[in-house]
Amino acid sequence: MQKHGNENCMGKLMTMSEAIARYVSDGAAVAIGLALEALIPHAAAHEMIRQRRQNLTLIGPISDILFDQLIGAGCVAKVQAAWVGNVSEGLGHCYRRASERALPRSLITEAHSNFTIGLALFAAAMGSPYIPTRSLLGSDIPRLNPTLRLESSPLDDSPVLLVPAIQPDVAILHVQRCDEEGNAHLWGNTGVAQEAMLAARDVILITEEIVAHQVIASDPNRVPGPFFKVRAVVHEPGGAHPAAVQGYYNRDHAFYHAYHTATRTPEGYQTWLDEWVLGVPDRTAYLAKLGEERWQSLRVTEHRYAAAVDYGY
Amino acid sequence: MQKHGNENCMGKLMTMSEAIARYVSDGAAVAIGLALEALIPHAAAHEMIRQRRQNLTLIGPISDILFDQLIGAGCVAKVQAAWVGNVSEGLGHCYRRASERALPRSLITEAHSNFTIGLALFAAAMGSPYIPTRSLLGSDIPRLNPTLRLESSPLDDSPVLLVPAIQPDVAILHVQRCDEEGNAHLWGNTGVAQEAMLAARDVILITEEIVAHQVIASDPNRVPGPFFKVRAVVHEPGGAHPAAVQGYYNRDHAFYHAYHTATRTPEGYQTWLDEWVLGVPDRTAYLAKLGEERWQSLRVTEHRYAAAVDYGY
Amino acid sequence: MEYTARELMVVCAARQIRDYERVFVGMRLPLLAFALARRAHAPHCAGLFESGTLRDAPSAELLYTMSDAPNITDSLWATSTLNVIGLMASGEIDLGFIGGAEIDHYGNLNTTLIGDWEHPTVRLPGSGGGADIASLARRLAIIMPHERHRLRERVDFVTSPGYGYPDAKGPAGSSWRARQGLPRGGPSALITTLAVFTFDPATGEALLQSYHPGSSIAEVQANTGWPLRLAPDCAATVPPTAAELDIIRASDPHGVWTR
Amino acid sequence: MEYTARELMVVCAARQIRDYERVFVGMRLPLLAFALARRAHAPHCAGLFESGTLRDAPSAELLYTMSDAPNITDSLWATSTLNVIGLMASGEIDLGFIGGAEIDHYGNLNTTLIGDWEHPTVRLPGSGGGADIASLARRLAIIMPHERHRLRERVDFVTSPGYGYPDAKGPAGSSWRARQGLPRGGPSALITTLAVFTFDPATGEALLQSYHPGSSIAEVQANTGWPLRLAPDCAATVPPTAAELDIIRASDPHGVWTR
Repeated sequence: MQKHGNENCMGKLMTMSEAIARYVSDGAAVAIGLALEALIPHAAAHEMIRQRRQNLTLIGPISDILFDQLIGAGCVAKVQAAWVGNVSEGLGHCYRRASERALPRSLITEAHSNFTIGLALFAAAMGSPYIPTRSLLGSDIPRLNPTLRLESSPLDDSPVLLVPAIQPDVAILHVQRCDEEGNAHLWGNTGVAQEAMLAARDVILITEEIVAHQVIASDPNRVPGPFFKVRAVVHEPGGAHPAAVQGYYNRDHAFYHAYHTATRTPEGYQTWLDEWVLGVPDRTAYLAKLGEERWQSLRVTEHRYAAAVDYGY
Repeated sequence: MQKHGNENCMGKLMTMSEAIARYVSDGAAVAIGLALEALIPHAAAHEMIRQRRQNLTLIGPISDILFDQLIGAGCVAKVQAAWVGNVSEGLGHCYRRASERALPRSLITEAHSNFTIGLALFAAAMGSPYIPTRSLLGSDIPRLNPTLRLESSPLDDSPVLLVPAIQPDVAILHVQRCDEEGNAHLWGNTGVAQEAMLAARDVILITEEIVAHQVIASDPNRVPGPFFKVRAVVHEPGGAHPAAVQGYYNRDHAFYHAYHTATRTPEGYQTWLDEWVLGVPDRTAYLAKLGEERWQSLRVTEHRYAAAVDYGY
Repeated sequence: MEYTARELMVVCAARQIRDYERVFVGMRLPLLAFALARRAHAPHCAGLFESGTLRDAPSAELLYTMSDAPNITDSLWATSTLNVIGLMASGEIDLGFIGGAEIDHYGNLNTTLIGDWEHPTVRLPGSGGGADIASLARRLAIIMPHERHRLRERVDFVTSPGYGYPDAKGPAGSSWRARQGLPRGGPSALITTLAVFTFDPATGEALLQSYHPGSSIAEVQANTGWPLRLAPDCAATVPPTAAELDIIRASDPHGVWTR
Repeated sequence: MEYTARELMVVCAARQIRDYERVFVGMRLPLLAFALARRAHAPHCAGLFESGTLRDAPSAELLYTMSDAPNITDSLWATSTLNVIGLMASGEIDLGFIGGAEIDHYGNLNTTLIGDWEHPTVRLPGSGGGADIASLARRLAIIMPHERHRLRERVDFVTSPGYGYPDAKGPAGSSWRARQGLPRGGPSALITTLAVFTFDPATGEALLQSYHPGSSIAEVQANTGWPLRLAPDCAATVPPTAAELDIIRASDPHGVWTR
């Protein structure tokens, strides 16, 4: 029987530590980092590392150092992704070490493209077993990823690639604002965030702001998905740093560069992890460590407000 | 070779009469009435009738008297739809006469459900030949609509219904506002409007307001699709009456009732058509005939504005 | 206390809704039932509309269609038809309401055509989202006027699958749905102007669960096109309470849908 | 006039963009090429990003990633990754830019792994949207540093299909793509630090179209892992104009991507 809101009578608002403890178990299939380089729930990933999650499957298009960190910490058994690395710097050193030398552990990659990972999540959201596409025909990716099936279209016998549905156990989304029931507003690039929210069994929302129910209801077109799929709401301002949150703060490019430089060796990665993850209890301490001046330098200074919209009758 | 914006150097802004003359040809497959009971481009349908279009294929979920009018006028050879009638009143008399007695001409119905018509348009938007679903298994609909294919899933041999892609020649969308290049804002229920816009070869936008480019660019998440698919922009305030346009005017329920009563007989339909379509040159005359008092009574009085959103950096 | 048959039907429909459930709401009576359930015994239920809307509270004004502007105002999600029906396809929707022109002994509904497929005597509007709701919701409740020509042994066309028919591979019922590949569901209640039927998933047959006050098993049989099978606890329908009627009349003060 | 190899590559990339075209823009050099084309010879071209963005003008600030906030501000469409790549799948995108770690004689690109599939010596980040762009765009332009170990006779892994390879069923080229079921497309240009290659769709082979000023056919051959075939009109690459360089330097004032 499906989960119901009544499991959440006690309320969905909780700390990051509670949300990860309750809704991300060892071995879980976790969709995270879904809006490409923006809105990446780095604070959630750091808490998974602090809680020493094991054997996770990570699902997402291009995870921009979040997957690399979890892989380096030994939390991950498998990735279902289009790209794993450091977007502005290049390779992900931890992903390389795990894939090439099984350090700190072996890793299975089920390779996708951005399109096929999106189609896989959309298929789950539609209750469809798979979606056929003409993309990746002639690519070796389907030969490396046995879940992708080359078939002929029953309509005209032409070649098609069948992309099977992927249903995450939990999708973790970073949003600009939501209420305590999990009604959220998400804007800017959305990548595959909505598809993942609709595909997942459980949803954890990490939010910059908690707002009144009425704020969300004033603009229902901005809502990524239904509140009743949301199990936990975590109020974590700055929780996406070093990724950008449209209208709140910009990407901290230097942080990605520093990570790239620091993690070239396993020892260097461990030092970085001790400093930025294991050595800080939570995101508040992380931001304090980052420093007020640096944090303020990332805040939005060029404000651009959306034109008025009337939902009246 | 695909159409380019440069065909529209002369500008996309034109009258309804020009837009229908240029982009809706006899025999065209036209997606229209895509946001279910709201935002129905009735003014566009009336112009198609005045221009005596023939052998059209109409594509849409539940057309709420728009399809019934075009069918009664003899413009339609085929409908690909989930429902054809008068939502608040019931049956569509013209649809019945055409289907039961080939009056004024024979009509082919390719029956769909709201889900399968949406999946068919989405498949075209994704460049996928078809999308499999478990809906309608056990229904007689696939036996009445030969385009729907019962197959076994290559993944596990379970039954699936394959919904082939539908690519309209033209999609006609009614929107709240857009600029002269076809950058639009659409809000409220969207039904299958975005899927149809992305699936169609050409797009005609009917808009309540023409606004500055900057108004649209201030809120890119509200845009249903890319300007470069838009061939024509028609500024037609009130163009959706008797359907509702969120934030502009409400549904004129009495008008649907009057249509239902008036069109019980072919003669009654012809009288109605002469009065409301053939007897008026354009939407301005139609609204004048409707009367200022009645029109004002439909306007939004309870204004509800969306909470502010910052797209800054 | 006075009440109309439709008011009783709204009450019976509301009783199908449990607290915390996600309900695919149709128009007219089911919409009033959603409003009643929210305000009575199911304050946490959520309503979804195939037009692309999610609501936790009924709209401020009476609706004639699900896309009416007041139904979007203050809603909790305004999205695509695919996204909301997709939720149902992926098993997230507990209960769906639909109506129909014809229903049969096994809960199969027809909203497509009466008579011969090639030359129908009556062409009906079609499925809309009805066939999707019947295919994909966890439970299905059907609301119809009770007339003998509407409650038939077998419908002319199965638009919205109920429990199918016995065939060479096995009986009607949940097993028929499984044979077709339907992921779940099936009719749980048929609410008419005279009675309430439940269904036996093992055989797919409708069971007379209750007959409305003022009606009788004999009257129901006289207006039903199949030989009735009674539920073990078949009895008179529990009438509306004054509180229930007050809520319904507050939602439809002019009786647009209930008179 | 002084210019860097990367500045010349940006100019060569911009020359691939025709007016009114819809271009799938990557990061770094192609993004600068889009800015240059818009301001020079293609004022009506539109840029799309797989993050879900459509722009008719370059962003106000230099981007490190396509999801950087300034790239969404004042954009013309902010939507899902599926919707924008779907446009390419349905044939609406004229030109796509991608890079790669390795490319071969037939324009096949590798961004997945170097060495043995099971035990790679180098694990690369993967496709991202690259394989989709190579599969679905009407034309493909590839931008890479010119090193002999990167321009190989055959890549270890085909992430993004170019013109494939000759096989029992026929030659490489457009016919190979058709045999695979790809709907269109194929590489039209390979732009490197030393040269520009075009491709012969009949055979799928790369043709040396031009060598950059200061380089030579001999130097290109020395740094290319396959025997060069020259385009009939092979010549020196036309250098950037002062106006082109001014635009590039205005877009990347600190030379983040061009120095």
